[in-house]
Amino acid sequence: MGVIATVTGQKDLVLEAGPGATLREALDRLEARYGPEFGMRVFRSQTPPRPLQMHTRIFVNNELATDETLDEALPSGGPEQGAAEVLIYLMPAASGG
Amino acid sequence: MRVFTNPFDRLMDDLQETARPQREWVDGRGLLLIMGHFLSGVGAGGWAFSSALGFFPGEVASVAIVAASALAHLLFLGRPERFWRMIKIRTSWVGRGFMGLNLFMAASVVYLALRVAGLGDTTGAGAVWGLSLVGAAVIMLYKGNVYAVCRAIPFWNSSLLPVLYVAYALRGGTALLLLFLPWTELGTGHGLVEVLELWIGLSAGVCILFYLTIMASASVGARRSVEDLLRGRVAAAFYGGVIVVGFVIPVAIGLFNAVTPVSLGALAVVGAASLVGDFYVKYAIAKAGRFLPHVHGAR
Amino acid sequence: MRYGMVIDLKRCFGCYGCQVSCKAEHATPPGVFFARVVKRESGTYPNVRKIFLPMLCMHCETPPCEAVCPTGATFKRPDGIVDIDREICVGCRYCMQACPYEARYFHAKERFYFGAKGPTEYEAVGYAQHPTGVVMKCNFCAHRLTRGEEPSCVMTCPTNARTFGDLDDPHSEVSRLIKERGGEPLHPELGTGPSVYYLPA
Amino acid sequence: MGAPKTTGETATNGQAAQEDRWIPSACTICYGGCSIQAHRVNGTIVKIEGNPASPIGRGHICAKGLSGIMLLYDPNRVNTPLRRTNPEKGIGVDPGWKPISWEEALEEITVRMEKIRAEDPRQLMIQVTTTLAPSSLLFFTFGWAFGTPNMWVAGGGIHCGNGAHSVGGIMHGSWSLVPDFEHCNYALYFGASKGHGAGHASTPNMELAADARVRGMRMVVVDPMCNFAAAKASEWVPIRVGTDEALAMAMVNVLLNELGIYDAEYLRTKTNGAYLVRPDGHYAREVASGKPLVWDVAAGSAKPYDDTSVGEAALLGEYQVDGETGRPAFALLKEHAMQFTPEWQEALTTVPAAQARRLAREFGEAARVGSTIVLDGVRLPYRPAAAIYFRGAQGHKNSSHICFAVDLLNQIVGAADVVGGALGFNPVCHGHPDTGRPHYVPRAEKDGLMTPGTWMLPHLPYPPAEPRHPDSMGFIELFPLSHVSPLMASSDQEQWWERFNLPYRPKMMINYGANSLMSVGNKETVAETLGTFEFIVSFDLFLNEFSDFADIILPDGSYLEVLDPRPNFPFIFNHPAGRGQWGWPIRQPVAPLTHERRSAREVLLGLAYRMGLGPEMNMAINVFYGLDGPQMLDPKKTYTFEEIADRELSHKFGPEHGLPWFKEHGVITWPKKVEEVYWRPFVDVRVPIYWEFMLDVGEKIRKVAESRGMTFDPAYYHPMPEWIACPAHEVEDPAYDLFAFYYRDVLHTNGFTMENPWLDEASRMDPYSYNIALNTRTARTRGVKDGDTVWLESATGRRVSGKVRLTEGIHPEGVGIAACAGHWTRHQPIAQGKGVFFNDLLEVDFEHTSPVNLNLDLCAKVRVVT
Repeated sequence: MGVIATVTGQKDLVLEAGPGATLREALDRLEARYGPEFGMRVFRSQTPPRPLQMHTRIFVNNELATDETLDEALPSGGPEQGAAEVLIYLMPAASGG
Repeated sequence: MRVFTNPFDRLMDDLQETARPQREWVDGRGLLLIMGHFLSGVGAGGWAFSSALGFFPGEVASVAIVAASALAHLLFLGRPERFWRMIKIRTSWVGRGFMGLNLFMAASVVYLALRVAGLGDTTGAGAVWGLSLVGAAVIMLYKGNVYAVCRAIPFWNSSLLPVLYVAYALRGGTALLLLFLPWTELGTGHGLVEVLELWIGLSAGVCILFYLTIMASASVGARRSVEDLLRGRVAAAFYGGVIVVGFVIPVAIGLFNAVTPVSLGALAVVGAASLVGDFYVKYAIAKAGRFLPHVHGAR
Repeated sequence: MRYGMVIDLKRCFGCYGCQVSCKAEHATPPGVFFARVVKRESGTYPNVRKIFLPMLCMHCETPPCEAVCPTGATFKRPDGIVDIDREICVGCRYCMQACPYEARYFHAKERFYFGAKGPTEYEAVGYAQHPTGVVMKCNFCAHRLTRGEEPSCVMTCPTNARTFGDLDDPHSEVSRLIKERGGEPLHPELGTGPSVYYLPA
Repeated sequence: MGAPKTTGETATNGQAAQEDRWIPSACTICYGGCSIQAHRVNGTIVKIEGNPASPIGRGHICAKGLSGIMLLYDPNRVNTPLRRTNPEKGIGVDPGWKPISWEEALEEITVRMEKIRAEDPRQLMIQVTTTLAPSSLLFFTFGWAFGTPNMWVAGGGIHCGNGAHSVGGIMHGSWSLVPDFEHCNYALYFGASKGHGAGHASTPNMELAADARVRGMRMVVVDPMCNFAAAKASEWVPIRVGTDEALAMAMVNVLLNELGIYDAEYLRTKTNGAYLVRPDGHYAREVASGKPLVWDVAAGSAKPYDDTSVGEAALLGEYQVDGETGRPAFALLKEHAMQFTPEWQEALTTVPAAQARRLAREFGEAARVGSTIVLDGVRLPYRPAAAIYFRGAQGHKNSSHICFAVDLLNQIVGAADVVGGALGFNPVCHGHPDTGRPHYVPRAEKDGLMTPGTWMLPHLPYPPAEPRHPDSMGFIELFPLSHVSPLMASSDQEQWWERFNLPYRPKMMINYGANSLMSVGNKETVAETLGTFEFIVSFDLFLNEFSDFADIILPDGSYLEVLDPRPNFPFIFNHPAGRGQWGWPIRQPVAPLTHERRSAREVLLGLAYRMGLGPEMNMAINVFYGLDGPQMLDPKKTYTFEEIADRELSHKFGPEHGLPWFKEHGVITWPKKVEEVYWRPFVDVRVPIYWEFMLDVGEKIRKVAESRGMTFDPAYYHPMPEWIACPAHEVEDPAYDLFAFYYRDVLHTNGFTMENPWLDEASRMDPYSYNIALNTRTARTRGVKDGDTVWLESATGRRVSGKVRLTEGIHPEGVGIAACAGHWTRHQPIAQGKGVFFNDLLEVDFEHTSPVNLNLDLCAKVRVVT
């Protein structure tokens, strides 16, 4: 989505993943591809266990991912093309109120 | 101190007062009521004296003045067209006053008619005259009592008030006669009237002072009212109208006259002045009325 | 049967809820307050006492307003409510001078909250019930009572400071509160016998 | 408490059926959001009452809520979109408004926004008002979608809560604090009016506080003015403006060092009191895990705080860890407190030392450390004493330490979120029995310390985000403990933006109902910042002082004309705390939108779609409302706000409880569980009585700040409360001898209720609402009489005038002013010229701002000029 695009430079991308792959693995691969900036935006701490950043919301097939579901195997067969659809949304860290 | 204040703004201020000033019976259309009280007193008093002296112009004037007061009362009402409903005389002094006024008007007019018809000396006329005097008495009495029964307004709530109002009514009556002096010869009544005037003037004055001294030591509400009179928002009317014009001037001239008779014109001035004073007494007393504070020793 | 109200001054903190609730319920014109709150203070710094005194018609046992009324427009109902027959009142305002609780207001002429802009949709509807030239005041929301509801000020009070009920019934909540908490009417010395009692702050 | 009135059509005495309905909804004249029901007869709203079916007010409603009718029908409201014809902007300069069509307005706005977004989306600033919170936060989703971090609540936050709310979050997992009115026996208020007027859950708290009074709860109110809470208190403690912290710390000192009253068990297990601190102030950590260490007395060795084998962890003493001395945080606090003696505080606060000692003793004894109570069959800690703070205490430069100091009183005696103690507003919710939603519970975060289970904003108070070089107008990234930043409208904003090379400047503003010209500080400063905007769009009910700087005005619907699915969520904001029922009401239109008015939410949504921001906007809304599963918005589709509201409600309460159900029933309720209300024993989290993290945060801020010439005072970042006087106390000129402050009037919400004629009437009957409260003797020595009109002149030469009302109920050095009054716009004839414009005395710059949480200093040293 918009804000993640500022990091990845693109809005949508497809990752090949074998069965049993977890969301964390997927994110680690993205980090490997897009660098620590991505990791910092997605994970709250850089040392394991790496809980999700509080300004990050990740939806897997429309279900909100939590620290608990990070290491669960991604469901295969999403709503569209036979894969899990993962939506990563980063809120701006700064917002008043 | 704003020169002009609309009633709403004034109410907003009043509601912050520990002893809220009475407004309905003095401000705006309330002046009509004060005028009514003033005129009815003068008229009733005037009738008492002029009819006693058989002074026809005075009698006619008195009836006219009372009629005028009735009109002023009427115009003061929120619903003038319902005036005829004010007949509850059992507990209401306003009701009694209304009935007294009706009685007086009826009786005095009939009596004058009889006089004109040359039947003034008949016993019937005497009876009617008696009735008219009863009516006049009620008129002189009711006003003070109307105020006096209001326990909500401590300054008014005094048995002296009716006495004061009666005193002023009589004084007003004599004053009315004095106004005629330059033009009409009252004959033997002349000297009598002056003395009467002087005496009643003094008595009224004494009465006020007496009244104020007691009141000054009375409840918070009344004390605030007295302050209003002596150094507050009603002071001008009180000193100027009640004391100077209505009291000092007439009494001074009166006293002077007792030594060396002054002109009839001067006596007319005495009359006019005391009438003005009479009006201001009613105005000042109404204006100074403040409601009972609800919280003791609070600001 | 004698309707009465108990106002707990320990609960009340002067939020004006009763005053505005009454306005809304009766659509009273500007400057007319069947219910209002008087705020005073006593004592000297730092020992100060704030007094919040909610006022309304006390619906007296022997109402001075009723006594002085020359037309009988002001009357006392069997249930103790003191009310005004607006068709009979002549607007002499004698009752206003006689009422020690300043509970009465004269509706001189129709006025609107937004002045020259005329009546709001709400005022256009609400003011119809208020003829001019007569005196108006609180009637314990008689219209609500007939619907089995409490007076508007009682219902709205955020602190539950107001209790409404039958003073003649020794077992009623109002009677109980007056007994247990030592309820006092306002200006008992005047012998008006108010139906509104105040519990000490 | 009757049943809710029946809704629906009823025929009356044989005539044609006429409309006579009671429609359930929610008030929004303040952010308390009490549940209401509106009586509609033949299309006209004739009465607003509380909704007995909802715990948010239980059928009660305050004067403000009752007066909603006069807001709805105010003939001075804005009815059509307006465009300025006069290019010149300035205070009191007539913009020459010209009515335009919605299409014309939206087209111009869209074009400008697209241009700005293409250049740099951060040039858009979004401004909202506290009055409409929490629903106004929806405007932030638009900001996220648009890609700007520049959003703020004008006035709110920098005035009322940057300190209070962040400390509330760190120590209680909630936005605000109340005493547990149901069981508390001793409530200590520091500049708060909870239960006696304005604020979150205001009406429900009024009832709870009144019950507590009658029950005999002793309430001690520390406040410069005896008003509202203080008026009802068992004891009023007049205090010099802005010195609450000194009294609080002196009481901490007395408790710890003179009386030795503290809850060791609580401090060990629920705080970081046992964490060992090295001489450099940082925790002693286990090398491998990096976990803070505690000293296991039995084992005589240091172990990680969460090591289950730890028997009794030491709170006092000195221990050797890895060749370094480690002291338990509690021991440090105890020692730190010693400097704050009752005698020392007396000089600052004017509260006699003996009184401070007595209050500390009373509080400590009332807390009954060690006692328990059984509620609903559950044995719970019982600490019937609470210390709370709010706006009055926290509205100063050292805001964080002030609130921290006050809350330490609770933490020391273990009176935090337990029976009778200080309660956060609903930090725990297990959700509706049918759906388990909404569900949130505080969690243990970094070093085992608590992070809230839910929050009003994305960035949580703990753990604080990494301070970094800011690229937002307000520098929020640099000050992670803040919520709102005065730099959005400060006199020195340009200076800082230059020094920090802010790569852009604000060009356009979308304003939602805020009147920032009056709500922030002195008007000249704010006017200057507003003047720099090329284009300002403002959603408003009325034209106001701010409007003189707007380019396009969009007529909004009032709260009685628009929809909002969550007027009381997050529950930590304005849902009543304590036991009873959970309630989730909705706000719905009880009267149709008339004229050209439109709901700002629908308009905003339409704008987003119109600009092709649909995917971003929908995702932002998914996040804001926490929508997922079948209710998640499809990024590729467009929705009406009604549809979104329906999804939000279905998501929380199931498809059968969608918008239609809520429109009919108004509110859904379910019982609270004791584990939700008195959650502290049930949730394994700790809170910091020693803010070790501040050292880190402070150091990182210092690095960034000093490099840009921003002065940095480490005292503000001390892990334990330090006394730092606010600027007003530093004024040397003896001529300025009084402290002016403002307080929230029970009759008003910010500035916007001033136009309501019913509230205006009451305010004019009130001794203080529109006047300047001055101590009688203070006035006498200055020859000022009751009713005089005077000028107040600040040490910086700013002046406001008003009518003086003398009272014995105010500190001799205090000058009390109510609310945000003194409107001058002719577009609000009722409000115009009423009351005193206190904010005009306030400086808005970094100098007067907390360097920790960016709270503005709200007291002004003044003199009376007659």
